[in-house]
Amino acid sequence: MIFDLIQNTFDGLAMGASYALLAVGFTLVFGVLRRVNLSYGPAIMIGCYAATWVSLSFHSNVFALLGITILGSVLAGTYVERLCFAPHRQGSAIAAMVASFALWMQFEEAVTLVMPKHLYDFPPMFDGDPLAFGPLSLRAEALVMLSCALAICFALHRMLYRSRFGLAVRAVIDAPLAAQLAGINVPRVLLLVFLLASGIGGLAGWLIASTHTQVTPMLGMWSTLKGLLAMMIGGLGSLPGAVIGGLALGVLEAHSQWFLGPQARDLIAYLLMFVLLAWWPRWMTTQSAS
Amino acid sequence: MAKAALGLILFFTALPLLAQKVEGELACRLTKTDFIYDCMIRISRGGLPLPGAAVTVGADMPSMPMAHNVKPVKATPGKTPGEYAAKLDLEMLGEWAVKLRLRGPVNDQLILLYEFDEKGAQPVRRGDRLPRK
Amino acid sequence: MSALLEIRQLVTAYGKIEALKGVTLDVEQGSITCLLGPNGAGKTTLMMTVAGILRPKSGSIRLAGEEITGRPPHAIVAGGIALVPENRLVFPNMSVLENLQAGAYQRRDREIEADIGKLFERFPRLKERSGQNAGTLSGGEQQMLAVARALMSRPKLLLMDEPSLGLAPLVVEEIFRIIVQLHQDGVSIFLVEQNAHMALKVAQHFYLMEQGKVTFSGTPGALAEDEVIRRAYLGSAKA
Amino acid sequence: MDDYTVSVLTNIGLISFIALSAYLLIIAGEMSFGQQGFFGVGAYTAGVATAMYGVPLPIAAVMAMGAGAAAAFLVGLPTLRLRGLYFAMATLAAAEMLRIVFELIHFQREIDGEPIGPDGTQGFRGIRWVFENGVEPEGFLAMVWGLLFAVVALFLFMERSKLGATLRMLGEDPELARMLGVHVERFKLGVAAAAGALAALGGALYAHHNTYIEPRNFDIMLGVHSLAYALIGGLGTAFGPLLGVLIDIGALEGSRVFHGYRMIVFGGLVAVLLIFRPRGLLDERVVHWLKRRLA
Repeated sequence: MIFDLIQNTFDGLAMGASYALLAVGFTLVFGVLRRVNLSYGPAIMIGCYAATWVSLSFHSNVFALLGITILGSVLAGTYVERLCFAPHRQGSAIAAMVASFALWMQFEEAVTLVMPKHLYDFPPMFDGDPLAFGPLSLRAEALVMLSCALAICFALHRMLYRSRFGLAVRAVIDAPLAAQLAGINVPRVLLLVFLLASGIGGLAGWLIASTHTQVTPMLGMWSTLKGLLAMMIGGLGSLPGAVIGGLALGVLEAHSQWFLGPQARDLIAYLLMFVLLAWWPRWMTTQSAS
Repeated sequence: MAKAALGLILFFTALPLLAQKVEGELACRLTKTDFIYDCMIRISRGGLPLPGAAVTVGADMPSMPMAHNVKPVKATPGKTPGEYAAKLDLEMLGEWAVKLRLRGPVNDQLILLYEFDEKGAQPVRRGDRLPRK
Repeated sequence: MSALLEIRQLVTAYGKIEALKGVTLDVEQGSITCLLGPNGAGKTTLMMTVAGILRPKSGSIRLAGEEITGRPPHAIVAGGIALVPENRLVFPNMSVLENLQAGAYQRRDREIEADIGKLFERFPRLKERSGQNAGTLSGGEQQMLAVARALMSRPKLLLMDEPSLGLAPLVVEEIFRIIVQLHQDGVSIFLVEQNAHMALKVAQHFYLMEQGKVTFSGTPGALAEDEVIRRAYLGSAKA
Repeated sequence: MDDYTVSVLTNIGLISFIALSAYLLIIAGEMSFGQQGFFGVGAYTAGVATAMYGVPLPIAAVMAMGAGAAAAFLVGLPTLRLRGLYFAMATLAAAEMLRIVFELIHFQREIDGEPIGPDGTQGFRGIRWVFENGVEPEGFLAMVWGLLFAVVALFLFMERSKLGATLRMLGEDPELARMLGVHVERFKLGVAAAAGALAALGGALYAHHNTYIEPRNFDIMLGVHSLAYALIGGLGTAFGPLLGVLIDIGALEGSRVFHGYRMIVFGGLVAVLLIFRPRGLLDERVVHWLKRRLA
């Protein structure tokens, strides 16, 4: 029983590491633009599908696919930014959200047109058994993912507080009009932030695909929903919060799945999101991106 | 009078038949063209083949009802009674809710959930919603 | 010799409503030029248009003979115009030092640190608070920070939109002292001001704007002599 | 009319209910990403009523509307004070919860030796009231469109009334509405409940048109489509959402010109229209112009 609990926690942390990575990218966009990008996951899916296509056609190395995945996600992200976020910079946040959903539909259909199978194999990151700790086991991929999430969180923090670009990003978050008047090219900063987030998303997508050794069109919706949930649990707009939120979501899901089943797992996750939004809105909305 | 009696008798003998469940089954094969399937439909009532029905076959995507449907086609009776043949032109692989509209001996509609892949179609078995694990 | 800033027939509209209906004016090199006018006359719209935040519908803006109409704001800052906006608009969650660094965002030279040092000499109170978040400063300090931030871009022309708005009289006097100092250092200044009494003491040229049009142009002397203006802007103006 | 035309027209009618439901909330100033949940509540309620307890469809539809209104009321209670994005995300979470609840419901009765009723992810088969009562597809189509016209007429009537003016004021400037003495919270709850009932009515009809429903029918796809219909069709009149549905299902899906590419075309159309016509094709200005023309 106690081993089950610990093993579940391990599994949860492993899953949570991917949620954390997804949430970091999501949070970066939300924190800076105050916009929800529903196409975040589908753009990652485009990256993963591009890599899968390359892998099927050229049998390339799994680590070479990392570059393809990131490139694909960034290109798809650029398309999303140009069509959904740049035009609505001054306009409604909801319009951007709906537009990003419209592109989600495009991505999903485009992917199934080119690669119609429901499931494709993705090469694994490592061959071999999970690491064993007595009766417990943990997959090495989970450790890689967790360290990536922490490293990216740390690097982003450094970037925000130590670099010229970071200064510009914080200025844009703080007072967009003043940032323009200070000579900061705000549209460019926003685009770069968006692309950075897409790149992080691509890395997350590659890690997830090579851990689960498969890609499906569901990956898009899954990434968006999990990233969104983890971001909210972490307090909407805080980078360390996103990592903690992702891990918390993973552990919560692992335990609720074990005790109550897969449906209850999703139900509890959404319930948490609903409760957080409905009853602590002030806490949720006052956090800044730091 | 006799006609009415006959009608009544027919009506009551037909009742148990009407109450019997109509069932459908699908066997599909992907043709050379993408997403076009040759399908054989078997329809039975109370376990017995049901010939002579006018069958129209359509399909819906479960996660986008109403908006994503396939133009229905009329099925033609096959060689064996209760068998009907139709060509389905789907838009993509994956799960479809095949809709059989029956007229003639029965007026009914059957929904069959099938997963279409690059060979043919299998009935959907539902488990966990997410493809992982 | 053409003026530093030349604005010709400038029209800016919000949807169908024209806020500027063909504004023409000049700001001479090395001058303090002041724009007066009632609320809603389009003064802030003019400033925002020159700074590139608003796009004009027609007309032209030239800086030192170079056409800058329709350029994005960051390019205008790079070209040498800095705006100190209405209500100050500092970066409230960034430190005073970071505010200044942000002001130098366009620059790539090595003198940024030195410039910050000079500004701290000019505004000793900002130096004392250099690590503090700008949002915690008083109104006057924020105004100084906004001016200092604008100066960090080394502008040829400083635009100031109502720098005295909402400040205590003593602070207003200090702000105007700074304006005079900057002018003596060779910065050209284009000032929007409601406080005509203070402006009369510092500016060399005046424009009056009403309902999106320039209705008066002249020296302080001519302004003081104009009966209508005197009644409207000096007679009841608060000191 | 051939079968296909009838089925496309029926679908257009059915989906218009949920598009109108999204529209009603948008003009009151709220974008819900969760109307599909209430559509589902309506479908399940009416399906259980007719297929398991032999309730006639008209009564079942009224029950569905009640259930939809109650669900929307309960969801609205804690969420309606949230602003824009947060309301959108909260309603999305609520609808996903409802969908998972449908997955968890296993509630069946033996009818004629067959278990009938919702069976979790296996769906709910045999909602056959329409067939058992000999309603032909054309008849059902007339029923759907008759109800739809009644709803649209109600909308048009409301928009001319004081209620409509209050509604639009609420959408544009809730603070002004509050100052003019409108009970903003109470009013919005009422609007949310009405929108829930409307979506549920659509769901009830959909369940009987299709004879089969399953939780996945009511996922986020349906909800965002309904929003998109209202947004591209236009927020100036209740005909707007109908136009949106007509463009997508009538022109893009029905014509089959974009067979296999429809989502790409429709997705692009929505994104581009949101840039150039943020309040849709039939926005307030066009409607005003049309009214002057017709008058």
